[in-house]
Amino acid sequence: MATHLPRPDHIRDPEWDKRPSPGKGNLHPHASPDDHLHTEYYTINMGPSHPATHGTVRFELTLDGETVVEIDPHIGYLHRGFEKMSEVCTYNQVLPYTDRLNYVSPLCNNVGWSMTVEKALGITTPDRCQYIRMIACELSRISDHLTAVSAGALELGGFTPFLYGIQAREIVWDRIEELTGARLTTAYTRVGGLNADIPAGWEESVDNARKQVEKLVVDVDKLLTRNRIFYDRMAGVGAIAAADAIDLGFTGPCLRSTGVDYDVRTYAPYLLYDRVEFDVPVGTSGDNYDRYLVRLEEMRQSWRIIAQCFAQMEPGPISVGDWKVVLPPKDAVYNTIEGMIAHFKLIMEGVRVPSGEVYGYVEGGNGEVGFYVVSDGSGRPWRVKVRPPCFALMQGLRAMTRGALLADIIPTFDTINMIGGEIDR
Amino acid sequence: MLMVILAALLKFAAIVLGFVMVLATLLTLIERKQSALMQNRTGPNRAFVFGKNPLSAFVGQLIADPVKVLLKETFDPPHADTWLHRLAPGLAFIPALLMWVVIPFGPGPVPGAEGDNFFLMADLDAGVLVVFAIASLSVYGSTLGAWASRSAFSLLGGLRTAAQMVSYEVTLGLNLVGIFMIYGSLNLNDIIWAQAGYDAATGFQNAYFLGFIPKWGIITQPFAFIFFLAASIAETKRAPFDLPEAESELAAGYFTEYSSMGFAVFSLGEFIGIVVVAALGATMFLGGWHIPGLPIELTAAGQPVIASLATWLSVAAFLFKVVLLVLLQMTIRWTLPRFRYDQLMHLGWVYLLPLSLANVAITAFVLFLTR
Amino acid sequence: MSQAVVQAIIARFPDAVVSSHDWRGDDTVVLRREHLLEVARFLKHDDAMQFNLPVDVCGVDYLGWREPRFEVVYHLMSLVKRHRVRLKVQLDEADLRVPSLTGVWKGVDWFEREAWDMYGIVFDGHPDLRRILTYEEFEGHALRKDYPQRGYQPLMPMPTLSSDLE
Amino acid sequence: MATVTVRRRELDFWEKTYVKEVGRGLAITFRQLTKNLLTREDVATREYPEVRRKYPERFRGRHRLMRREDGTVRCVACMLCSTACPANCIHIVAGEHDDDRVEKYPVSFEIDLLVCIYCGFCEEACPCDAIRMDSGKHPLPSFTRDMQRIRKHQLLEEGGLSVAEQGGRSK
Amino acid sequence: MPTLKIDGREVTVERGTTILDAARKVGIDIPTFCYHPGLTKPANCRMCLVDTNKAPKPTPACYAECMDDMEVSTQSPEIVKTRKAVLEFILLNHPVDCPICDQAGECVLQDHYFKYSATPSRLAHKKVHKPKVKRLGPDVVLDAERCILCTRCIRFCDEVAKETQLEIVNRGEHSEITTFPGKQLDNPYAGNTVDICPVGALTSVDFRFRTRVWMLQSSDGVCPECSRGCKTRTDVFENVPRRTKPLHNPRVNDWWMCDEGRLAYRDYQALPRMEGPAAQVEGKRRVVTNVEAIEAAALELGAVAQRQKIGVVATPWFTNEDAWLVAELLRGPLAGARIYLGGRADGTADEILRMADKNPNRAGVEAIFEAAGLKAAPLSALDTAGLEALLVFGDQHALDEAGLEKLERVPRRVVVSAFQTPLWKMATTFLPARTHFEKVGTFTNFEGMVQRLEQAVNAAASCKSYGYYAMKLAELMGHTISFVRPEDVFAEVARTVPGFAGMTWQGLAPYGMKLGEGVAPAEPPTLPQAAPPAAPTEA
Repeated sequence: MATHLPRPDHIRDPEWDKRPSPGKGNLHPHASPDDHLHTEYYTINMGPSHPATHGTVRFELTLDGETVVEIDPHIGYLHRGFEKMSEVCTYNQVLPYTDRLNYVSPLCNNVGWSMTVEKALGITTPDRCQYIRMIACELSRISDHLTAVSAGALELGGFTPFLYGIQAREIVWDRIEELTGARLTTAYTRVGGLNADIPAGWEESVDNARKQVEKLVVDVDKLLTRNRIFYDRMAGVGAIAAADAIDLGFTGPCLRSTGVDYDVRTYAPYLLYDRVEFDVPVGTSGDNYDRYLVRLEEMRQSWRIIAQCFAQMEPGPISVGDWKVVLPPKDAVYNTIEGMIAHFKLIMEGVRVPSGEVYGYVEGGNGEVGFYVVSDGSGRPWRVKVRPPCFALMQGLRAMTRGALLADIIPTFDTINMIGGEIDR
Repeated sequence: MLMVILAALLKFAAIVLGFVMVLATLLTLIERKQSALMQNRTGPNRAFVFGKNPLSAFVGQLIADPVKVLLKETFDPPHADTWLHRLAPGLAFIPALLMWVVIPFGPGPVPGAEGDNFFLMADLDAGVLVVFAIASLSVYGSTLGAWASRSAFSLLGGLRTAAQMVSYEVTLGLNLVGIFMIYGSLNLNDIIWAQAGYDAATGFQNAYFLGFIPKWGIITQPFAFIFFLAASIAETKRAPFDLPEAESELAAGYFTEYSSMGFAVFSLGEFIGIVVVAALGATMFLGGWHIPGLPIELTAAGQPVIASLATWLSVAAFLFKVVLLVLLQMTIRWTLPRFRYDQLMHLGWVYLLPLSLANVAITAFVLFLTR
Repeated sequence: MSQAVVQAIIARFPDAVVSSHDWRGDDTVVLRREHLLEVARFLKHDDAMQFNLPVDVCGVDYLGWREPRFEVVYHLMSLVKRHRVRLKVQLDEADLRVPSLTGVWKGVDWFEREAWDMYGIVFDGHPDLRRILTYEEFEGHALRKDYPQRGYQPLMPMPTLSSDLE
Repeated sequence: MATVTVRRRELDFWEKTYVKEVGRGLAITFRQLTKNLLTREDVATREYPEVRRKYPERFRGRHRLMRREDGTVRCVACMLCSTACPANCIHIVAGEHDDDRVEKYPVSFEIDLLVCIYCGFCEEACPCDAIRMDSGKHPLPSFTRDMQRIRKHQLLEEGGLSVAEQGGRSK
Repeated sequence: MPTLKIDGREVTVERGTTILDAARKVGIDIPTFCYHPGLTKPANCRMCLVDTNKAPKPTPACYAECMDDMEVSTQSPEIVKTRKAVLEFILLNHPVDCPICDQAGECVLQDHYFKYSATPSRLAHKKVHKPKVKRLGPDVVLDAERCILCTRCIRFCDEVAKETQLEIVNRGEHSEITTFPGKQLDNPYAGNTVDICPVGALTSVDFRFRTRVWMLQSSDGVCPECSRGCKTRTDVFENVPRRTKPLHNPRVNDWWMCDEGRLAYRDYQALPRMEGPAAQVEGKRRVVTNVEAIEAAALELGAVAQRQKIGVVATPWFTNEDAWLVAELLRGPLAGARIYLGGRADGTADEILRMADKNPNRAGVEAIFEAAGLKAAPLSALDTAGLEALLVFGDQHALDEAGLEKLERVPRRVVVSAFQTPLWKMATTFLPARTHFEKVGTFTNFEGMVQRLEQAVNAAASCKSYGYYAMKLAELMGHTISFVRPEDVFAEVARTVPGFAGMTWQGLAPYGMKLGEGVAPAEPPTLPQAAPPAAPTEA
């Protein structure tokens, strides 16, 4: 660590619990590294319009020179009332809105939502559907991690690795577009199945994408990983201990970077994750560098999973055949009154979910994406609560950056990978 | 006297406007094109002026950029000190131009001989010191602009600028000490002649090591060159030392609140600064206008045709070296991430400064042994 | 599967539990408000429980469906034992207070702020109960069922559509 | 399935001097620079209006309304699309057709593209193959909001013939 | 009193009760098509078949009466299969018409198929074609292909409307509904056939293709077109009423309403609405703000020193709450004014539902005025001689030219109305009012049934209810009454008007209460102390 400034131990701050509620003049007694100097704190607003606060967030920073004395993140700038809107939408109509939660890995959200509703319905989708969902999820995860890694490079001034990463993400998104018809606003899954089967020749297309992406990721890796400037900016910065991370509700790569191997895919295998081989990368110190390395490794594991899914997949139906859940085939709709009625009922009223409450969760790009759904038995949810992984991560930002330098907020905030759409809903 | 001043002014105008300004303007575009190609992009190619071809787009872009910048609204932040706010870009810009007065573009008469170097505006014995004297002024522009903007981010940027430039100027200067010691002069013109193998005492001799390696500063002072390069990038506030304007932290640092011409002048000043340090580097470490293998006597004497041909070739060589260094700087800028503020200071004071001092000491020791 | 957790809670705190169910495999315990804090501490610190990961906290409004009107729902998980549980506390509209669990899990901090913001549920003992997704000037609590789908706010004045005597 | 710890080495001496990694980085960027000067193989950007990407078959673009074999619009104004639309961007006014076999047709059919989220639910909901999103065209920019409300005739201009059998009548 | 078991649940019912009714009593739903509680039971659709231990074959639940020791099963595999078969049979020749069928969304066939079958079609042949758009009468269109021949419409005409106009012709799969030769489905209750048609065979010309039913927002109301006060539902789309349907109220209208009331909503859209308050500014009538107009009205009325020189025209279109607030105004600041009760002229009446009095709330207004000690003369006795100011509520007054002329002779004319009528033209101060679609309140029908009215449509901000204006005028003239919600006013009505005693706002749901039906008050009703007439204000 190349730093000459005394750095407070931000692994565990014993004063945390005794801390008075933040307000000007109520600052942490040990926050200033230069107590012997007479310095005045000053407050600046970083964001909501600031190059680094992508996703629109505002940090209310109290600084001592360049040292962060107190950081108070203000979220909500992207609050769209997703949960309120969901209450008047049918279960399928909520789906396009889930695209906009974590908008760099929309398919994970799609799958999570559909699976939650399916859990409430008590149905299981056919194997082929599950394999395709897994592929979709993993592609999404790759695009998410590419975004996090390359945007991190950009924020540290590395414009070139950023563009290499984005170029790789474009390639992944093009494959997603071939599958779903849109790069980002996928709206691909449906309750009880999928919108469509994989297109012809897509397997090959994904394989080509893998080769191109891996080539670009190697360049990014070479440009960043062992570079001392990058290393110094990342290593030891924004570190958090495993116990604190868990206590703060961390999940996903950020929790794994601390050494905890919690991954929904292995802890509670959903879809068919128990039929594929993959490793869960974990870090050791929970700092930014570990989060970066974990993400790089997870991308490799995702490609592994995708390859296995393609190998194991067999032809078959992609939806449960029940007309009370999924729309009848178009031919039946056009030409028989039976299909037409089922079609009408599903569009007008939506899938009727039995009265009750479920919590469905999947491993999203940032960790556990949960949907808590309360159903009153009608075609529209009574209450939808999203459990966005970066909500918990963002409340950890304070623990991770207090006492650090202004510039350290940037990589830490980036490796948290806050997604405005998800955190603000 | 009047004639001398007039001639100097004309020379200044010709060189600065004809070369520096053009190069700096070109650089704004070249940098974009170059970075684009490095990043698998195409870069600007839309502003066609005559026909749809790359050259047309290139020229068009050169015209479009200033036009666009000029047409932007000039914005003074509320509560800012308007006059200082408007003055600051000029303060940052002019020193960068002034530094050119002591940099020789081409060969003149042999040191000690009669006559002026046509390619040099002011042949000063303390040339390098002038460069430093003027360079240290440019920090005022940045800090003043930052302070006058009345913005927290600007102020932080301004403070960083001051600290960074003060710190790295020391290193920058120290790394040239070795050169002075080896070539025995502070006069830039003399240093180039010395690199070309001219010895004031003995005339032309011992021009090359091993018969083909020129006695340039980069050969005699390799570490100093690397340190100089690092320090010079830091001086021009370019990545990876672009802390003062660190985009992701401080929006745009000291010129966050600038728009229109103020912004343009700041960034043009920055590009001129790049050319200046590249020219300084070329002069100090790459033998200035010296072309290895081309006997330098040719420029000084003999037939006028050959002499002028050799002279102009040398000028071209100098420009080539400058451009090369500029491109190197830009490649570095687009390759590396940015330091953190404390790391930058650490690097400057803990590594570069002692190493530079050591370099000076070793150089002195070696010189002591060899002479 | 982990019905054991529910049984353990019922066995340990017979007075605390109002009801429990495990619909679709989600183990749920409805607790009395007074016992929430001790159950939470038990769940976190007991060796057989070890619920160390606070997954989610949210409010639910049952206006026009059930009584009492509000519920606070906690989702907890144990990374050690790999089990999950859902705790619920039912709240009456007149007395919308529940003890804050920030002293047990730091991670519920923002989630509780969100529940306050969206439903107006007061978490007693929360160190910093401010609005989080909406802004300070926001009137009302947006996710309540009686907050209109198209609500208007003082900072965003729009025509009022009331059926009041006018 | 296993848990692997990510490889994390301290920097070695040469890496610590910056020089090695700077050199390696410069090598990569310089390689791309020269390569892109010579070929356009790696260049990811496209010169948009002239060179257009071929959209995949499933691409959801601007909507279009399909025609019957006699050229009339297939849409019967059942409004399932506007029902399924999560964004409420489809506005249809139905009218009674003189022809008894058609009975109902859309007098006006407007889609507000500024509101549309391109989810494709309208296409999925259409019970008579009338609305499709496979035009392969982007929504275009415009100077007024009103121009983004595309009308029936605009939707029909894009539309082709649909021969999907419908109503079971031919059987 | 037979006791039987339905799906294992024991129930004791009156002798003669059908299995269907018994099942619904214990909350078991048996699907039906042809059965309608207000009509006779032909048991021809076979949808309600249930298994009983009293018959070897499935029994139609809508027709079979309960017997002792009966064990009924509505969910046995046999019945599930039977229902699927019935549905398949009914759908066999049903056209693929949902997209163009107005019934989609409230179609019993759709509901039952989706709930009880949801299996694909096995039809391999052509469907039978029948006439598609066949006008049966002025407001009813028949699509014979969609008809499932439940005969509800035929029975309705015969049994309720008492005019035999419909019949079935042809046999087997060619059967279809038609009118008797030379007849039309034109009885004044014909619209009800559309309501009771379980499928989209009968559709209303008025509503046809206007909008889709699942997009409508409904609110309960009371039909104001005659003093019967049928309970209705107003269906609104995009803030415009699209249709009116009768709701079941056994105490007023059973399941029915007349076409006159059904289609009246169109008249309110056809009439030009007046939303701008107007007042005299410097001798000319200008559009002003609401507050300014109310102040102007208060000045005009206040300028008349002698209250006897003020004439007030009340309207039986007041809700009870309006009437009470107006009564407060008339009892307080305008005490002594000459009061007339206007309203529409009498129209046709019949034995079924329609009443001659075409106003919704005459009984209520009269009761409230009486309780307030006000005496209202009929508008036919209008005498404006000597009046210096006039306050006219409402727009639908039976006023001829002469009557209008009489009104116009009064120098100050304050008019409160919703539409552009001759009254609006002659007003010196005009206050825009709300229509009954835009109000919350209660109406009292001719028998004294008090029923609640929900707001169906959002009004323009400038339009207020009559009661609001009365309240504000009274306030400006020195008698402060302050209420926010109509519920609160109703509570006052219940407290102070004898007939309403004991009624509560909640207690009015769902079928309303009759005057005098509430519990008698513990203490005699006391009217709030009325303020003495305010001193005349300088105009």
